[in-house]
Amino acid sequence: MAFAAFATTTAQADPAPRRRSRVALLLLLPGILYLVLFFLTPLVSLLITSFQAPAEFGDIGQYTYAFNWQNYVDVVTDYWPHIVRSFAFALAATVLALLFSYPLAYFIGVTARRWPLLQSLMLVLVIAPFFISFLLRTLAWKQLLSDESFVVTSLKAVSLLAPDAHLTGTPIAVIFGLTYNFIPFMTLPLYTTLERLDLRYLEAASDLYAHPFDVFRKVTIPLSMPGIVAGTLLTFIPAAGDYVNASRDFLGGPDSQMIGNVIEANFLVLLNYPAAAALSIILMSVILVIVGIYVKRAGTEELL
Amino acid sequence: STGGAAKPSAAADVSDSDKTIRWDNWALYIDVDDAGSYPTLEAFTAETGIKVAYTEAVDDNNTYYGKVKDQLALGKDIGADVACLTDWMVGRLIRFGYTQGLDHANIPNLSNLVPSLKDVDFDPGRSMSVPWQGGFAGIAWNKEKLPNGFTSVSELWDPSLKGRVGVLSEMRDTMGLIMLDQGVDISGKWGDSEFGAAIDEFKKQVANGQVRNIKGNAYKEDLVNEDTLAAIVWSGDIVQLNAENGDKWGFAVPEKGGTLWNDNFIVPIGSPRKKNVEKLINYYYEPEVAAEVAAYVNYITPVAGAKEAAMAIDPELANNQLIFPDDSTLAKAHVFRTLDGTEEQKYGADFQSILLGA
Amino acid sequence: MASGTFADAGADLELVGIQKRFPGFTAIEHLDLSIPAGSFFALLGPSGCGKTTTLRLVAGLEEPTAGSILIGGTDVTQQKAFQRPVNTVFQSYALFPHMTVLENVAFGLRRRKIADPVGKAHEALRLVELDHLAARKPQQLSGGQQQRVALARAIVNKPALLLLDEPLGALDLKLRRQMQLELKTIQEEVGLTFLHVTHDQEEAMTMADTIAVMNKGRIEQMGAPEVLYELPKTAFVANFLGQSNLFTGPVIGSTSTSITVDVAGHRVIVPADRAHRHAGEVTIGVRPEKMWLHRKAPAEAADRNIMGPGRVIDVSFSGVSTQYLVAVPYIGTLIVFAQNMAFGPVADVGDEVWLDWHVEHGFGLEDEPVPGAGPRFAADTDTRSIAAQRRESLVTELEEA
Amino acid sequence: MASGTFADAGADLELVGIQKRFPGFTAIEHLDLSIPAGSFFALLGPSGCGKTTTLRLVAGLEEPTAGSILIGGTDVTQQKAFQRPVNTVFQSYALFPHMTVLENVAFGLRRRKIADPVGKAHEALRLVELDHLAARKPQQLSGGQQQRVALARAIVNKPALLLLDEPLGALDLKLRRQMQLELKTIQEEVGLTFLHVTHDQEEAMTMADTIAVMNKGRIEQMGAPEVLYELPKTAFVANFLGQSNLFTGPVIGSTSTSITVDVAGHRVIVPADRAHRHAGEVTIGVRPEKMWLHRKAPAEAADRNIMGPGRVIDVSFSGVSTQYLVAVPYIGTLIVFAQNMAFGPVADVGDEVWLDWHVEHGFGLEDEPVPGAGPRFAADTDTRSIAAQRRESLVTELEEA
Amino acid sequence: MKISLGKWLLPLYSALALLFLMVPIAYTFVFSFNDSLKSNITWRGFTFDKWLNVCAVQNGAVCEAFGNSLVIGSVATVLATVMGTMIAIAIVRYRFRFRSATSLLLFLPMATPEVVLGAGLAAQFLSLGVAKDMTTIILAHTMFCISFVVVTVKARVASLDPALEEAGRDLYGSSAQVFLRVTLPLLVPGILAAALLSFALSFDDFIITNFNSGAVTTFPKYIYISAARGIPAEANVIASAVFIFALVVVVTAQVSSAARAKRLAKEG
Ligand SMILES: Nc1ncnc2c1ncn2[C@@H]1O[C@H](COP(=O)(O)OP(=O)(O)OP(=O)(O)O)[C@@H](O)[C@H]1O
Ligand SMILES: Nc1ncnc2c1ncn2[C@@H]1O[C@H](COP(=O)(O)OP(=O)(O)OP(=O)(O)O)[C@@H](O)[C@H]1O
Ligand SMILES: NCCCCNCCCN
Ligand SMILES: [Mg+2]
Ligand SMILES: [Mg+2]
Repeated sequence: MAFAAFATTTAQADPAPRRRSRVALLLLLPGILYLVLFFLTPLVSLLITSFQAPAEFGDIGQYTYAFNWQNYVDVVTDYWPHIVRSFAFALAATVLALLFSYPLAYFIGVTARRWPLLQSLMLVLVIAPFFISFLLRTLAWKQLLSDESFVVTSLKAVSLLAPDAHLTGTPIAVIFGLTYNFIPFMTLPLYTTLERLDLRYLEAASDLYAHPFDVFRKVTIPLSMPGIVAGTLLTFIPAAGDYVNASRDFLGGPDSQMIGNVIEANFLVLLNYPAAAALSIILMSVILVIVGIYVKRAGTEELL
Repeated sequence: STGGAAKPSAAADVSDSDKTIRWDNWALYIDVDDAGSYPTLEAFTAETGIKVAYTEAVDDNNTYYGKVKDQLALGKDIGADVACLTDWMVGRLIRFGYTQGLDHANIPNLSNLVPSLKDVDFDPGRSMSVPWQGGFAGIAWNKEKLPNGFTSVSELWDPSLKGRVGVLSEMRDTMGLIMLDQGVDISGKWGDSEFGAAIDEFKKQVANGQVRNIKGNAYKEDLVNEDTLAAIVWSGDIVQLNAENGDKWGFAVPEKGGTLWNDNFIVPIGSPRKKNVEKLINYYYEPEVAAEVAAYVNYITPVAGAKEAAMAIDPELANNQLIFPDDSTLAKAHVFRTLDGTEEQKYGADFQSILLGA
Repeated sequence: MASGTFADAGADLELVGIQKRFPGFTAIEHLDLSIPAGSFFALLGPSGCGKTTTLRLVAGLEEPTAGSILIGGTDVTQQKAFQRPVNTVFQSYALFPHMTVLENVAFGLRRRKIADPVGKAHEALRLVELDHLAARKPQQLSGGQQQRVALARAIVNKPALLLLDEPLGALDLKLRRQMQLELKTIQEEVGLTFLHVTHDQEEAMTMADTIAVMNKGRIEQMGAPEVLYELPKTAFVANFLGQSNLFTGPVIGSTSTSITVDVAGHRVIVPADRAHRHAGEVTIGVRPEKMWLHRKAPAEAADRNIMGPGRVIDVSFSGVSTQYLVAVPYIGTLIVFAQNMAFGPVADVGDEVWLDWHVEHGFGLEDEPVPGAGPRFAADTDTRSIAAQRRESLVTELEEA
Repeated sequence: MASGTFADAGADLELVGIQKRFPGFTAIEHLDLSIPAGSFFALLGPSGCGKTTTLRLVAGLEEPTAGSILIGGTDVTQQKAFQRPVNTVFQSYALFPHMTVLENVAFGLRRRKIADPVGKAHEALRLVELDHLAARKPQQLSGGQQQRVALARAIVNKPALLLLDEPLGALDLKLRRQMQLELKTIQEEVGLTFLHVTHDQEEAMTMADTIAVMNKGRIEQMGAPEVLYELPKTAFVANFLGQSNLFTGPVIGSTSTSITVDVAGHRVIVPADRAHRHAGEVTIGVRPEKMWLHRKAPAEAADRNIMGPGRVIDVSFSGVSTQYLVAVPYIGTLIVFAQNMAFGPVADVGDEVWLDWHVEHGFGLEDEPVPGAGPRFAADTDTRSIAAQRRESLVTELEEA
Repeated sequence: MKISLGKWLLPLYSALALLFLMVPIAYTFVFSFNDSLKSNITWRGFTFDKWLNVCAVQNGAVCEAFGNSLVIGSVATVLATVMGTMIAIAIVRYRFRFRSATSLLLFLPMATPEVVLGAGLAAQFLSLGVAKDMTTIILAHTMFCISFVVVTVKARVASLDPALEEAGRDLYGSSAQVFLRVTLPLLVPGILAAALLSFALSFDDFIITNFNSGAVTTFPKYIYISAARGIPAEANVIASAVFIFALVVVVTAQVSSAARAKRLAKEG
């Protein structure tokens, strides 16, 4: 009996009979068609746009169809620091969010199991930021981290911050904002795996002479890998493409602009659509490559 | 991904049946009372029965344009029947056919437009645009922290202000002020080398962290929370901020000159309420109304006769150099010359690349 | 034990006055237990009686509310699980799903930095004949194979004390018997102390040197399997460890060597040294295989108790033996086993039969007399397995989420 | 059967030439089976032999690759599961977790629009003595209770044929025995045809009228429990259904009534009508409980086969009986059971003993002779439970994805 | 040394971490009571006004934006949940060709940064000459919600014991009945979770909305635009109200289900 209960929580039985795939087709059709129409085709038109060239006698923002490879070369030459910076910021935010979230998720998912009410209450608080607009939260931080704020003056008072230094408009603030905003995306998947973590494995490890630290390193971490992978991806991907935190109207400054800001500026201000499209394609490709390698190496390919 | 798309055509007018106007404008650009309502607008509604939804939707010409351009290109409604944008941007909109021709017959008060603004290169004969307010870009500073004040842009680059200086994302104002500081006549003939020199200076100040941030009208928030202590700003805003926050800031047009500009009413191509807008323009061209707005916003009114009307309200007002500049003040103010499409693209990109920190 | 050495031999285990309370539930009332080194000790009892809890206390996975635990004479009550010279084969195996079989087995060795963990792990796997699957992940093994890996993973550490929590529960009978033999062999080979938890009485009896029968957090009786079986002290033991025919009645006579009980008019004699109570209402019993079935009334004899006539109401063949249910008026239904030493049943349903058994084979319980059999399905209403409980709590949790 | 009527009585089931192939695996080679109406039929076999598959084919949850299925004479091969007059008690119970116990039981009645589903469901719950828990959700029941609900849910539909897939697999021995009794009683009461799948031979033997022993997708032997037990046809049956002592040797003489086999020098006689092969190398056997243990060489007798001397190498007490392992030179280890009709073992480890058995009790297999015993753990290397296989295929799938 | 720091460290940390997560929320809440004029960044005194007259400011622009967000969120949620659930069932329960291509197609939107999604779709609408309004926002939101629905529901479908559906069929349920009475009810928690997630994602989306909204203002877009000139305290009011509403709903649900569980435990 115990065994049966155990089996159902880990691997699930093989899917039911694979019957007539006509039903499958009917089930898939609307959604897939939808995605083709509103995801795939835009992506293709973005690809086409990325090769356009300025119209010969055109005004600002006017382009014609061409096969202009140069766009890619240009944007990389102009904006490679932003590309690097975006991934660096996203990486930093991901790592920070992971470090922040893991103990919290562990507490909610494992320690608090005995108190379901506390558990769900804490969970609510973790997802609470979702209910207050992402932008409002960020603006709140902008004020809370402004030069004359309690935070900055205190940091200066204890010499953790140089007297002429500041937080808003710097990479630190942007990374901070990214971290803060994506913490729920990190905590939730971690929580889901940790909540299902079978404590018997931990007991078995400590029975086999593993020091609590070894138990954590050798058993808890590997077993929560699916959550770690899901959480890091759900943080890293949107963070790399984010432009709100780094926006100069939010937490960013000129030296902390990310690729999202560049794409936005090219799309909306400079009206350089090919450049924006080329950057989008580059961003997406790099992310896909990173995700591919990461997921392969982490050995959790069952993302979807 | 617009090719040389065909110019859109204007929407059918429903003004006679639909007595509303949606007006997009900059922050700090209209009179407001303590309850948060707009006295002149309320009077307008009382007079004409037309209700006005006034939105401070414009923070920066470029971002505003970015937001509405696709709709404009399709000739669709952009969510506003009238918007007030700066000369050069109005020029672009007119070039692209994104604005509706104004029926001067519906705006008899247009005769009150000051003569110097009656004919502008981007809109000869004012067939598409009518000035709303004008102003200077100059320097503002936090008087509590920096009691000495500023007379030149170079003073902003003082190391003691590192990271506490703000500049505008409006290229023509920020670059204009720097070029003027470098001795360039921005209304005259200048080219890549002059612009390049100014860009280099600007780039240096951004790169070394002197400039804290580069913003549109949102710069005022930074001044208020004191992230910036001195900034390149728009004239009238400071007076309004002072009114709200207790005379905290000083303002000056630099000795070597500031920029002078106008923001203009335009009716976007997709708006079906041009006639209502024409009534609105006509209303604001009443000298008394213009004076009332000017008295509040402290920008230069383009309405002749407003000064006299202001006299009637408060004689001191008529001497306010921000509203009714005299020749000596105007001598320091310069209009940034009109750029052609190629220049606009190039200089815009140069400037933007600094905003992006590239 | 965190050093790099092995235990040379099994150690003895002593539980002194152990009590364990969970919030809202006392799983163990008061437990004293002493297991000599090198023995194979079985803890037997129904689901929910506290077997797993006892084991977890010994392993250090649970802290006792009161009492102390000594292993090889050392008080380990304050030691953490990873410090105790004890290994467990878990009820659910708990093989690490992210490691290969080999790495699972080598885990404990690596933790203690014992030389050549891989070599030793292979050796242990060879012992359970699974070395060819060393590179697999646990999910890729059958239940029986997983069980053997769990065994190898524990044994490879040569613990002074090996705890086995129903390690055979998931196996089918055939495999189970094989594994029992195997376990016993391994225990004899390595000479460790085994503490084996089970609810299968046959398993306990065939494997263990000593059995303790647990019920509701207490030990009801403890001793060698034969002793427990032949001379159960309580009705619970008499019925849990095999089946029994129990009778209740007043003692109507007693000598120094025997007592006589009146069971609904039948005079039944029980040896005095096999009866725990010698006066008043007592419950006495006899094992079904000790009873003889007669087609005619057997002759009265001083050394035999006779019952009957009764009627056979069920005959059920189970291979080795045949079970007869005999209804005797005023007494109830009795069970008789007869080994199938010949073909076909001795009696058929409906036959009138007499039963008798040697006086020597009767026993008298220590219990207050029990009134007849309980309701048909009484067994599982108050004892519930942890698995079911866990599931339940999981469900409530889910509903709350 | 989608109409609103009940089956009046059990129907008979016939499987004709059934074959079932899964992608890459043939679960059932060729199966012919006929179960008379009203009988309690047990399908017995090791894990993975195809029992569940057979059941699913009958229930209509799986389509046969070849062959046809007849219920009550009607070919139902093409019918969908919900159209067949068949109900199943699933191995995992498969109670609907989102419905109360009552709604679970009423489910089938409602689907068929049978009048008063609630009343009938209560009635069925009363039959399994769980009516007081009608309002609970399945997760709030213990394993045994869930099992009974599953039973009620099937029985309430009065199906012509009730399929039971190891419904007792999850219960502990005590409860299991109770439930066996219960099931048997219910079957007799309602008179339905039961097809019961199990891998517990004792369960099959005590409950079923007829047993079919399955191995690797084929039926090895089928018949009444006693017949199967007393006269197994193959070594598999001889060992799966209880234990056997098997010997191999050439036939060195035969009469019309018996054959004589030379087993490592011992002459062993088997009745001709109990031997399936009468010439060449043959495997013969005898059950351990049919053997007698002697401390002295018994006198030669025409009707007894004698083996020995041998030495007792293990004595294990299991309550009702004691098992002796006796090593006989050149022959191997033999198993002998002796019912504990007295206290203490008949012989001790190390004793020299002789064994004999009545010629009538021997049997001769149909198999090609098997060479000695296999490796110690052979049993589960080729038969593996679906669960493990499913998990495995899942793992490969994941790896591929 | 029985008093281990370890026992207290984790709970303490968790409490502090949650406190940290609450900081900007508390800030937003507090400043919803600020008697602010135009910009709401310096404290000017306490007032209930903004709560009492949320829709008064700017002709109710805040409220209109909020209403738009609700409508968009609801419609997109329904669309995405229906289509996503269908896909999830198909993926788990059926084997079909292009299965891995389908999985990839579902994964891609999640691996694509929002700017790219937003910009691509905007470019597409423009070149097709589709004007942007509520519909385009809904189309965009539905698109990025589908994948999240699939992931969430898929997990539920996969953990559904196929034996339950088989039991349904065995008990005379036709395919449709089994789906309606067994499969669907069992999927409900997963579907609800997916719908909730969709709604949250849509309600809080800014980047994609910004590219595809035309003249329509959603709540986040309203905030973005106002960020430049100063967020009115009314926005804080709405955000705080949404937060409190959600909190109350979730907590009530928790408490009542805990009470129910306790009651059942007592009965049992
Ligand atoms: N953490 C716990 N909290 C509360 N009660 C518990 C806990 N763990 C066990 N129990 C209870 O203690 C009793 C003994 O449980 P234990 O696991 O020792 O039983 P068991 O004899 O091993 O049963 P099984 O044969 O089913 O494994 C049970 O009634 C169980 O419900
Ligand atoms: N869907 C399937 N695809 C491939 N092989 C299968 C499938 N279902 C069952 N099998 C295989 O068919 C064989 C028979 O399986 P079945 O479930 O009938 O065994 P069983 O006798 O019921 O075993 P157990 O006692 O473990 O329940 C097994 O080897 C199993 O792996
Ligand atoms: N607060 C009103 C500011 C108006 C600024 N208009 C833009 C001028 C650009 N030169
Ligand atoms: Mg247990
Ligand atoms: Mg099976």
